[in-house]
Amino acid sequence: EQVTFLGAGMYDHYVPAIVDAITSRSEFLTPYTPYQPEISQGGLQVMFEFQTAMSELTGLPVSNAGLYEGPSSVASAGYLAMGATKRSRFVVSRGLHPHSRETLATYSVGYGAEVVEVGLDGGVTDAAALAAAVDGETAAVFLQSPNFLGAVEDVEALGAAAKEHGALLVVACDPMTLGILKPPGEAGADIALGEGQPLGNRLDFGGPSFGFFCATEAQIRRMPGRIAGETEDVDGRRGFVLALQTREQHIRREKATNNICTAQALNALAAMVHLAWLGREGFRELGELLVRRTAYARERLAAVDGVELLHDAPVVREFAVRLDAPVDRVLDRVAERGIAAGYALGRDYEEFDDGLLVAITERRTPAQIDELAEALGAAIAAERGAKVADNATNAPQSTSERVTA
Amino acid sequence: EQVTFLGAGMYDHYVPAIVDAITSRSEFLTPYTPYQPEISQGGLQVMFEFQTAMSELTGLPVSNAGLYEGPSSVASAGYLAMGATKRSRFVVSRGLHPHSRETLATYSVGYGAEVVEVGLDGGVTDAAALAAAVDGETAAVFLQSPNFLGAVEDVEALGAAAKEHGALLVVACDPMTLGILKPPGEAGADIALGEGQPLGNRLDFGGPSFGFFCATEAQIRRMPGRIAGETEDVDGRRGFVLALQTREQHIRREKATNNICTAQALNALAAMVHLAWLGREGFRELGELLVRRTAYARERLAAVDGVELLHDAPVVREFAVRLDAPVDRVLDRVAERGIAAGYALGRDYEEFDDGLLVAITERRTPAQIDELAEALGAAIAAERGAKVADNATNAPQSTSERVTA
Amino acid sequence: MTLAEAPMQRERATTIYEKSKVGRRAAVLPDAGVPETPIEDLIPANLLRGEPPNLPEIAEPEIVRHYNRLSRRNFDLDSGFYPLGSCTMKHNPRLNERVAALPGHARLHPAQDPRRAQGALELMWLLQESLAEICGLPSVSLQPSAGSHGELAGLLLTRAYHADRNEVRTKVLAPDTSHGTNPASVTMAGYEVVKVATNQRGGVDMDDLRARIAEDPDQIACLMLTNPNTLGLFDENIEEIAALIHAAGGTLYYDGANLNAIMGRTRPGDMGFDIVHLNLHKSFSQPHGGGGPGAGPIAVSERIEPFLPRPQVVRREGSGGPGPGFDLDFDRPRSIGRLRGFQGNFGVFVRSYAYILSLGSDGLAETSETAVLNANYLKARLAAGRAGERLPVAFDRHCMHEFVLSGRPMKNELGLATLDLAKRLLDFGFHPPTVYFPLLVDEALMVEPTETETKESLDAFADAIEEILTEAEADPELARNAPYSTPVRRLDEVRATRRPVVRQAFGAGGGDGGAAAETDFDDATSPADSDA
Amino acid sequence: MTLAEAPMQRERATTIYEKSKVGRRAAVLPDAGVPETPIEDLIPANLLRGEPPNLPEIAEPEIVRHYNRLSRRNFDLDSGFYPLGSCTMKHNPRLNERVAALPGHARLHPAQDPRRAQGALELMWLLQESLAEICGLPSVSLQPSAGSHGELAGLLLTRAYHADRNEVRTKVLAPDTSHGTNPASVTMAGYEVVKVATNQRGGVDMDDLRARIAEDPDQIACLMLTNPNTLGLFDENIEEIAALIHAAGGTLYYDGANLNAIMGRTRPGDMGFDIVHLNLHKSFSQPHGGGGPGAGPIAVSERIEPFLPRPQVVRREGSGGPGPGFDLDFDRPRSIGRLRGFQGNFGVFVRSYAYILSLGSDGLAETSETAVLNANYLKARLAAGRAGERLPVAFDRHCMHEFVLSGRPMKNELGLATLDLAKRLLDFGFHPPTVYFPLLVDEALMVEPTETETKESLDAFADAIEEILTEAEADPELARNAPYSTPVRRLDEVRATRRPVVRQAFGAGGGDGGAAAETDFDDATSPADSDA
Ligand SMILES: Cc1ncc(COP(=O)(O)O)c(C=O)c1O
Ligand SMILES: Cc1ncc(COP(=O)(O)O)c(C=O)c1O
Repeated sequence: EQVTFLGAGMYDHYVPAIVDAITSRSEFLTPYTPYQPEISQGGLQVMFEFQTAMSELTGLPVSNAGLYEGPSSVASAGYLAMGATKRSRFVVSRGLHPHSRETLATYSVGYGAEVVEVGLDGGVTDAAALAAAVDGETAAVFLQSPNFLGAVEDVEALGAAAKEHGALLVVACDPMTLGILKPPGEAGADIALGEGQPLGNRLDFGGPSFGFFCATEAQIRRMPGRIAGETEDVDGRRGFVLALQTREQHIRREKATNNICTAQALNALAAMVHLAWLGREGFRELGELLVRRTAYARERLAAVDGVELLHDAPVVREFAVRLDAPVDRVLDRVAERGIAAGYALGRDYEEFDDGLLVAITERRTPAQIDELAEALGAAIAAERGAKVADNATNAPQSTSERVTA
Repeated sequence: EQVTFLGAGMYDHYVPAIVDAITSRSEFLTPYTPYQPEISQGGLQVMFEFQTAMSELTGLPVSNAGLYEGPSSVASAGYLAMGATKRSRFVVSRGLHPHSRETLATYSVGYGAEVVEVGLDGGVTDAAALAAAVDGETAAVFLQSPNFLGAVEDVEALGAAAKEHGALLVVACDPMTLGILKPPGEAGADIALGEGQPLGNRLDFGGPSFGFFCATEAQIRRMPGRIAGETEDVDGRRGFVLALQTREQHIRREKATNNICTAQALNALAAMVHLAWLGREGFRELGELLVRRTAYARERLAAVDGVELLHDAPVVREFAVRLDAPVDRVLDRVAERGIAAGYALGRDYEEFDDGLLVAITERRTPAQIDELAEALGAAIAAERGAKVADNATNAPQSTSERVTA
Repeated sequence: MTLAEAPMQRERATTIYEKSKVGRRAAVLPDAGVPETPIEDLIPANLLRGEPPNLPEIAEPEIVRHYNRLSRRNFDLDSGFYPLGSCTMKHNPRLNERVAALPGHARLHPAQDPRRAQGALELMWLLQESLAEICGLPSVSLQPSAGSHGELAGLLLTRAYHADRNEVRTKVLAPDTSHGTNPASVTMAGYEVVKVATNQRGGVDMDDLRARIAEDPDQIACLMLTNPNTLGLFDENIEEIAALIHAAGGTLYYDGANLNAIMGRTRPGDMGFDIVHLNLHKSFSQPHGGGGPGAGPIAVSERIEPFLPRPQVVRREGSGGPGPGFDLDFDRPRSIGRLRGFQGNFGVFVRSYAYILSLGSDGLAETSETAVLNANYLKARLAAGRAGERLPVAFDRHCMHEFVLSGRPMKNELGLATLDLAKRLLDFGFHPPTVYFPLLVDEALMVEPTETETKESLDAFADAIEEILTEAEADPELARNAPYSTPVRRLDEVRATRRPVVRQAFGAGGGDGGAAAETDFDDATSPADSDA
Repeated sequence: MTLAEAPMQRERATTIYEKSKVGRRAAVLPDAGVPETPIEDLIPANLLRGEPPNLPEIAEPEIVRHYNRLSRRNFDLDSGFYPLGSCTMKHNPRLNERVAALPGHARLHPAQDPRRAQGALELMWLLQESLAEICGLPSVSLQPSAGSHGELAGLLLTRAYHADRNEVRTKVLAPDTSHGTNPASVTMAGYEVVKVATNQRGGVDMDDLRARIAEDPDQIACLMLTNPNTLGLFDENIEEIAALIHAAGGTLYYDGANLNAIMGRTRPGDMGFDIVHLNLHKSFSQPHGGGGPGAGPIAVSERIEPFLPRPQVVRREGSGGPGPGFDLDFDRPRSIGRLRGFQGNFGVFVRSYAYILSLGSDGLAETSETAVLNANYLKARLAAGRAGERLPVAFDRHCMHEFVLSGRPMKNELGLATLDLAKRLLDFGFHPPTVYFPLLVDEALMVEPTETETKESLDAFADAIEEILTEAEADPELARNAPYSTPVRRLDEVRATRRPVVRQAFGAGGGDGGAAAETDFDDATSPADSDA
């Protein structure tokens, strides 16, 4: 099996065996949405516990029970913001995941919003440009922290512009970093959301995972997706039900706050079990472990001849470097050693076509990191050699024939 | 993964996914012996259903809920026979699995029985020798069908001697063959038992699996192991309990009919689920498939230069051949092609040191069988060549350095 | 403790947070194995978190017990009959779980170089081909995450298609029987919904349809149809409907939630549909998971193909390696773009493709035939008994895979609401049908047995309905106060909407659990209403 | 149907045979792909079966439902507290299940050439080394399948050891507190049991021991001891006991079922034991599986080693390959031979070794310390309450990992038998302790909490006992008729022994279900008695 330093939103974490043991139980695996609460208390209580966990992570009081995945959650936040502000202009940081930006754009064509992008400076969102871009027509400002380049954004500072103009501040985040980073809610976010895969879910070539979506009290009746609520039964017993169904398509139809029906309940359960397994202390410790191993990896790679940091902003678990050799060819060479060195930033950022995004998890040992550094160094050296040869005889490199993704 | 033709008592069958799905449920995986029937009806009913299935397979009215595995079940049958007949002499066919014969011998030293072995003739038990060996002191006659060489024994005919002298007839059998072969009970066996692994259990390098043990009504109070029985509760509801506990060590202590306590309940459940999955028709069809593919394989191999049948007695799913080249070396050569050609009979039968035992399951396709034939032919030819070379220059073959098992 | 009280009723709901104790834990993490630099030296303090989040503090044994116990407070498909109309609660073969869990699938990173993900891409391509064949349409995108996501995709495709022809259309037609996600998707896609009436036979009212079109032909962007529709009835005029919509220049959208009725027997493409979504978690046996995951692939006609989402899985002849290669094609200039991250719910694709392979094309046809047979058998069983009078079928025709009953007579004559019947069914060990949907049927009960149920299950269900109606004739209170045997009994859903408590309160910091101000619409509709 | 009736009580037991219908099936087999020769042409008709066995005819959905429903009729360790004395019902880490299922383990054929099974053999060798270290003895055989199998092995080893010295000894000493398997194994090994009395402190009565030995010193083959014994008490005279037995020329056998009390704190080898069996399904977390599988490896002293069963897993330096190799050693001339087929319950070895690796030696010591602490805490909790008078501890000393209460006062004063208390505990959601064992304690209750239980579980259990005793003071009938909330209530166990029905009857051929004649001993002891 390949040793992977690929991240870009989905990460190769260790998932404890109890996650499978619990999610594979028929009682969780085979029922549908808990429309009949009397016989669905298990699933409903899991939703309630999950909502509590996500609310704790993000520092926002209201969480739903999960959406499809990250990028479509961003698009749903846009729809909510339009309803909440009666405005239709989005200001989006270029640090937001490219898939999120593209999905938001796709949806915007439908519900009729305009998307304005703000660039990066030194790896983080250009604060001045952002402030300039936000105006009285702006429905929401979209940030991501850590952003796609792994850089931790100063959400609080950047968010000021949004507050000033009455726009909602939407922050996409990596849940695994929230044991370390200030919760978006504390930094002024109105909505915090993101891709849930790092919590208890397999890579599965990209899905199924889930999206989490948290907001302020003010938005509770505009939330997308299922929400479990605590209540009592006729005998006064504590119980849980689907709350605020009056937001939903099956009740409100064309007036619903979102069109989602089947979501990702089982994946949210996996996340809850993983979080319970990590626990309050373990979750923070894992965050610290990621920060330290990532700092180590960043240093090791920066020391490699032909590798330099793409930015030196603070990072938690992922960072970007520039390679002094064609990234695709270097990736190919390193892959021959059973290592996926990372994500080629050129896929999404023409300005970073020499960029490589490297992700660290607790499964990536210091020894593997050392091997990556060594392999990268060797590959770059080899490519430089090949280049020289190239220029001599203009023979095309077979390794350059690659199916681009 | 290697394509294996190894059998010798444990077979590489396809186990349906529902077996794992059911046996991995905590409610089956984590409780202990059902001493408290009110909260153990699940496990007790499974035992009852399992007993019914084994009783149906063997054609004997009484089955227990399972013992450790095959050979120790044979030894337990010996202990039962001594108690039932007040005699202490066992007559054992050499066709009985070598592990069973050795285990019976080990136990016999303890409970003080004498073991007399009867040889094979043409692959099956020497009827005359058997008849001669059985006498008025004989507690039990032990046969296996299909025997270790894969040959189907005429249990009825061989058993006559036992009947005549009032000895118990104990027949070890492969449960997977009982959709095809006459049930031991119908052939006069007093006890039918065997290794349960082929039913729903992994190979697991030899365990855990389970042993099944069925007998006539007459022996019900001498049975070893747990037995579930049907009864009623105070409200007249149908229920199940551990029946005949008065045979057992926890009640009878030194007078118990056996010392077994923890057995292999979960493995018996796996067998029951597998049998339910196969079903009445599927179980017979699988037997027919085994008979036909085995007949095909036997023919293909017999046609290979340097291979001849070790016996031509009827077989169900395993057969024996002789190789005109050192078996171990041939196995090594074939193994290099990712095939385990079978079991070297020389391990247990000096008289068959050129013998190879080949097992077929539904997972062994005709194509794999053809490849085996081809590989065996090539390996034998190569060895003959090597031998010639050998004799010329007395160079030792590195392939002959093998850790013997 | 009353003797009678069922153990689960005795056991009051306790959350995992309430079970946690300071200092307990399950996870033991590896050492970082690198310098223990203070975090503050690596990340500025103002960006750091103060207190860790209040996650549970609990060890593995209690985690396992907690969730195992919770699981027993669920009724699931493997517990019994689950005729939840429109949801196709068919058996989930465990083989599919096994193949989906193979490391080559489960551990494959979504950003893996396609040249090193050929197996996964080939599976996706083969699934696309199979679904295209099943739908009778040339092209498929697997990207949408569920049915409603597919609907949105279909509407965005419609918009792109018209825009490409420099047309701007604003209206989407949908029958009054349509599923809630249809109108919700229409609004989300920036269109206006125009309701079309249902005729006496439960199909689209053709006159009304013509009228709606006539009002403003060149504003008609699309007609969204479910066929068989949510009444379980196949629309006899489908070809004429298609002709009318196409003549008006609109697209015809097929809500495939009911595909289980027609697989291998007829194809949306042959009926004239331009865009189809399928629910892999319904027709193709992906387990429902308590509300997902699912997947909602879309199949489209040639004229829609250019606008499909990016990336598309494609097969390229001789791309370097031996034989054809599979790849992700991003180079689609007219595409509507992405609908989500990466390539879709791949794990669901594996299960669904395994399901298709297990059945083969004959098996799929047999699946639909049996689903329809089961529905008609149960419909007939019910018509014969008391249900015949108290719970008449809403539209008395042969149904497809499901049928809809009306509880109106039961309500008028016995004072029993459909909800009461549903709750009483819980005591008999059945999951109730979908209730109060479709909206045009008064006190509706929507029953979908699926092909994987035995005659015994269907009979037992019919017998239970009969018994409930019988006991109600004697004493309607019995059902009105049901259920009795469930862990909790009727729950106060209005309160959960009026004053929602949506998270655990932790006293300090935890807030009051998110009680929110009431709003005008909070009980516009009784929360008791629920549907698929 | 009474409203109160718990759903599981309403659901009457129905076997899978009763659910089957002719022609139904789950399995679809591949074609043989070879000539369809009639079976009669391949096997003589007189050796063939007539009718196929009456196996169920049922499809996968109903198989899954059947066994899922049955599973819910079990109380399991993951449902709640399971203080079944002597059985060490500790949490079963799910990680162990995952590693045991790895294909390299699960799909390895037992007859595989050892050179191609090096991983499995190395794991077995490492486990042998670990267990040897834990026991303080040089050699280990993993072959025995469970504890009682290990006991038999130990006695056969003793016989071989003496035979090797041309001694014939006939008697095996065992305390009256010994577990039933001990005397049963003794008889099976051809020895005679000699009971040794228990003293006031719950240990071996030294005078009685001396007397028994004195009777016939050179007939003493072995003393079987559990230490801590089944009273949960550590024998203070263990060294003197060892000396006496060794002086008499006997072997000292350690029943390791209670190892969970001493791991990493003291070692049987250091106490002078010659032979030890361990129960991997107790101390080393192999799930109990409803009654197995388990494994009962034995550790032995140098003088016993030559007689160990065949084959032994050995490590050979430089056997061809690079580094040491692992092999199965059959060349053991003085071995007692095989006790079973192949190499033992390998799957259990994988789980147990994973458990040992997860804990490490410190973790194992902590395990035993916590097990002992939990037992003493619960013992103290109970002594404080009503149990203090009604259910006094049988021997009032600090206990090890378990302790034994006597229900005698409860019976005399409240008319409540230990069995009644046990049944009432079921209504409170607890598995009862082991009852009526050890035999020398009147109305015994044997309580083993294990280290994986929380203080809350222990407190809840103590509270339940208090509540039951309180309610019994008011109305003893309550407990005498318990349980009330279980799927079935008190079952007629005597009938199940007097007229056993041990299989499903199928009318024709199926026989009457195996009713058997009564025998003299069928209720020599009340079947209500049960133990670990
Ligand atoms: C008729 C119909 N259309 C659409 C949907 C929405 O599908 P999904 O829940 O997969 O979003 C459903 C499912 O509930 C449905 O029944
Ligand atoms: C003290 C004691 N000895 C021996 C045994 C027998 O062990 P096993 O059940 O593994 O055969 C047990 C288990 O019940 C026991 O508790």
